[in-house]
Amino acid sequence: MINVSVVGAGQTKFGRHPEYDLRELFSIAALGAIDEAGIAPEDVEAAFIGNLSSDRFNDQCHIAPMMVDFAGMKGIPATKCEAACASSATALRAAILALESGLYDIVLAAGVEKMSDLPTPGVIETLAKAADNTFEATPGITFPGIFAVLAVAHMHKYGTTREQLAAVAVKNHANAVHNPLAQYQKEITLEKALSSRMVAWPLGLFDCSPISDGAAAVILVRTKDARKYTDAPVKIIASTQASDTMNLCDRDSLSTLYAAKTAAQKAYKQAKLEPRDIDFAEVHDCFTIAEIIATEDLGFFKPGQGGPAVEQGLTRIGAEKTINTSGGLKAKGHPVGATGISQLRELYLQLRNEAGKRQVPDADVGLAHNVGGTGASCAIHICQRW
Amino acid sequence: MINVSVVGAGQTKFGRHPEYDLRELFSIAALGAIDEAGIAPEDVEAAFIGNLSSDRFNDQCHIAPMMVDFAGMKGIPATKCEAACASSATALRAAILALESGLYDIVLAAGVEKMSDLPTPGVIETLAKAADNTFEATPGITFPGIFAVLAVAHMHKYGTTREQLAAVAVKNHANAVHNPLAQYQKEITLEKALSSRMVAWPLGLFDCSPISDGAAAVILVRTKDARKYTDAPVKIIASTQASDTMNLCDRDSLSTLYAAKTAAQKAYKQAKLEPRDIDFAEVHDCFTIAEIIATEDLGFFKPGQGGPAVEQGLTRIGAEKTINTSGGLKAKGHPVGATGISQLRELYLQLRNEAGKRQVPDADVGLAHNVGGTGASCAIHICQRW
Amino acid sequence: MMSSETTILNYQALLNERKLCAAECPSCKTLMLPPRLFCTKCHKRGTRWKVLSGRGKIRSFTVIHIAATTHAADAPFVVVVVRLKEGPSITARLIGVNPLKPEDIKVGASVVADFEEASGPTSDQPDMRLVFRPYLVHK
Amino acid sequence: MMSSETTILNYQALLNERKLCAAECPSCKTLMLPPRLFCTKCHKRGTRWKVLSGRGKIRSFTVIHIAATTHAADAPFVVVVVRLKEGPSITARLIGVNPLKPEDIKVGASVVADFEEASGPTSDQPDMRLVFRPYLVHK
Ligand SMILES: [Zn+2]
Ligand SMILES: [Zn+2]
Repeated sequence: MINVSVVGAGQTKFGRHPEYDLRELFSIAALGAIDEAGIAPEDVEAAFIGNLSSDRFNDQCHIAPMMVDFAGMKGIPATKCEAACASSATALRAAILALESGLYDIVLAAGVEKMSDLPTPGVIETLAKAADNTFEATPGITFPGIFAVLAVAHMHKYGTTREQLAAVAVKNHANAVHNPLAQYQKEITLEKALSSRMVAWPLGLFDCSPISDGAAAVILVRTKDARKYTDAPVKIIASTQASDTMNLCDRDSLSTLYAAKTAAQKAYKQAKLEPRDIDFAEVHDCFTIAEIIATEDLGFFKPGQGGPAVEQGLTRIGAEKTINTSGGLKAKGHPVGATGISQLRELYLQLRNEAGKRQVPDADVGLAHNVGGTGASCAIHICQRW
Repeated sequence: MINVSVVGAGQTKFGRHPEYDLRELFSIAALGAIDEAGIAPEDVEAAFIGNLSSDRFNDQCHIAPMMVDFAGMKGIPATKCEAACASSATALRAAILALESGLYDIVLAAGVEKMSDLPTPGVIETLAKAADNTFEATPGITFPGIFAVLAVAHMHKYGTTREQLAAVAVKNHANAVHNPLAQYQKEITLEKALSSRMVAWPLGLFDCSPISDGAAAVILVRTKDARKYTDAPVKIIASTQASDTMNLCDRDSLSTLYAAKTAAQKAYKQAKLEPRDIDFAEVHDCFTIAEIIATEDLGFFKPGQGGPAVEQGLTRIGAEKTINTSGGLKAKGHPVGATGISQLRELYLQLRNEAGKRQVPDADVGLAHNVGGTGASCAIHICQRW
Repeated sequence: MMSSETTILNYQALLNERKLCAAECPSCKTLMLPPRLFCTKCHKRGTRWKVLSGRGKIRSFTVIHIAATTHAADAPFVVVVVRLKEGPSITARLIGVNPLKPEDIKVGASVVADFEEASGPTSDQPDMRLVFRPYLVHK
Repeated sequence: MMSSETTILNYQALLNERKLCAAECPSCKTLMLPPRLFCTKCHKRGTRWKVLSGRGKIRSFTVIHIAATTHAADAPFVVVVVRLKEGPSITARLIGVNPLKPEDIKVGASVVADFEEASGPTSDQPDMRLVFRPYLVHK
């Protein structure tokens, strides 16, 4: 059992931010979370920051001290955590372990990524480096290509259709309409989703999450201290992580993610809950197929039923299992290193009834599922209303 | 107080390794540590891996799952930690916090870097990205240049000489003769050190640590369990970290590192020790001036006395304060992400009387000082004989 | 080369001799592709090369339409994950098919390894690249 | 530009107008260089631009002999950390001195800001770059 709570959350708008530097994006999110927790930057004792590759996107390494200094926290221990697109969920875990160790009382977990400094081909190339460069990126597979391989395997095994993939995009765009920090706040039609330009067959442009800039941050304390900061803290009751081989070719199955299944099993055990106890989830829909596989890996639907479930509307807000109220990576945006903490912020808002028009009715337990790279990392967090 | 012990350590030879891939270097070090601890890869429950920039050096992101999978630990939570040249000391700290949290019993902390895949100008450029790219790397300052600025300030304030800088290199090369895993196992003369090609005035080539490939790993358990694994575990009694502003220009002093002084103060407090209680130390001599400043920041010598101390031989093996028995970054080599754990391995060997001809007599307490980038990070660990 | 250490560098050197090899553990006979220094089962070092037949079946595939800068000139092209007859799988390009007719590429179809010169701006002396072709049974 | 938000992008835009500016907190008057969005003292947003005189003294310096690829053509060149008259420090190149005579460059010497076109392979429209020159008193 985990005994850590969220007492503040902040986020920039996700999207293209040519006007801001990486550290500026970070400071807006971090000081948002700090303000919300009713503390000052000097109160934060340590920071863990998720980021995939400022090295390549922004020509800048060693960002953790730079980020905390810029946001008024100069001097504190600050470490960057990286696990591709799951970077900030691993930063969150490191922060949770730091609190559980008893060495710190107030810890910041954050994520930041500014992808749009590179032209699109450069972004594609950098993201491909999160696959095994020698054995998979070098033959020419891209990040969409990795998930396209999973999609073909899933379609072959279960009869999943392109219409079912498109249904994920349509639902998530509809949810994002009500998220003022989402990159795309407009609905799309199934026809539009299906007719988009091909990226990696069978995935078209509308099956892919966009190139995004953004940051997200949360303030964490031990649960026994949480009411000092807010009347409605959100408890983290499970925090797990698992890994898998990088290479698709070295995996037993191409229609499921072993790391996600492993992390989910451990999370349910840690929280003493079953999949049916989860009221809503933010899952890692970097590509539409990823959301379908996620809802199966998490035990929400049987293997092969993730496609029909979304097509039948079972994952809409308030339906059988609400998935991606925020709009998901697909429509909220996916500044890769910020995504995991942004998912946690959505859980925080939902469990405080602060999600506005996208609020899930009677939501008591939420789950965040953050996948890294080709699925070689997955971190899962379960949160509960106070 | 920290209650974690080292029960196994492994390291590759440091140097140029064109024959091995990043994951191959890692697996040699990790399985070395695992073997030494008398466990199997399956026994390791979580891994934290330090690495500066596989993104740029090796065109590979998301290395943590790849590394653990390749070394037989597929499936475990695996997170990369980055704080420039202090990356693996921050990985070590994350591993220690994970053990202190009680969530895991056996954790691997490791570091790996393979710099020689890039040609030298590319390495210089990548290392410069660990300074503030916009405000310091873009005007043209390099990594040696950063420390050259500190050297000039130190020389101006205290009269430190180029001969004193060179004395650091001469001593560390002499120590490395007895380290079979060191990159350079041969002595150099003061004349040779002083006549080397200028890199960033007043630092010549022999004031600089080399471009290196290598990996290092340790197996950690809680101290109460340590004797199950070995008769001579090494206790970690302090683990601290601090940060500073990235920019030189934004600092009050250019002749000391604020992050190092802060981390040192906290470490002495945590271990309930004074600088005089430290028998030997591995300090971060990325450049010769850095060792002189380190011995001052750590309280071994008064500000301004670091230069005379090394010149007078006070930091030789068995003298007043033994510094860098391993040969230091200067002669042992500096595969940046592996350095912090390699320092810990030297403490482990010394405190088990396994350091051979470079053994410090009667060494009971050792300190490792790992600096990141421009000094914007520093992590300090203090170890004690069982 | 066949007696060399089972490193990734030597794997490429063997590809340059038009040999597709896996690493084999002399103790437990586990075959590993990509090759490894240590056996995934018994963790022993000292794995050895074993030449593979190159025959296998498609496990899954994709057609890359939007490629990374370094591969943009080749797009669209097909990438397959192939289960080799000897057990391990490998990812490579599939040639000899029409990338604009993905519906003609079938999961389960037989393929065979071939080698072609890898182009690309980074290679002075081009390496051989593993590719697959449809395996056609001549009746 | 002087009324723009104190971002790094706008700092560069002001350099392009040959203005060296720091961010100033309207509440506590803290001056920040590099500029910041939030005050380092009171953490309030809403800092504003203040033009600096460009006058200052050398805190420390180096001569870069081996430069990164992108600056290799300029080597050797001098980089200084300058304490400006108004308080903050900044790092930039020092021109108008002989980089091969570092012993002639003195910590504490007076310098003054100047601007030159930044060359470099990445810039389409070259930005202005802050540099310093020795400040010579004409008697
Ligand atoms: Zn075996
Ligand atoms: Zn202020």
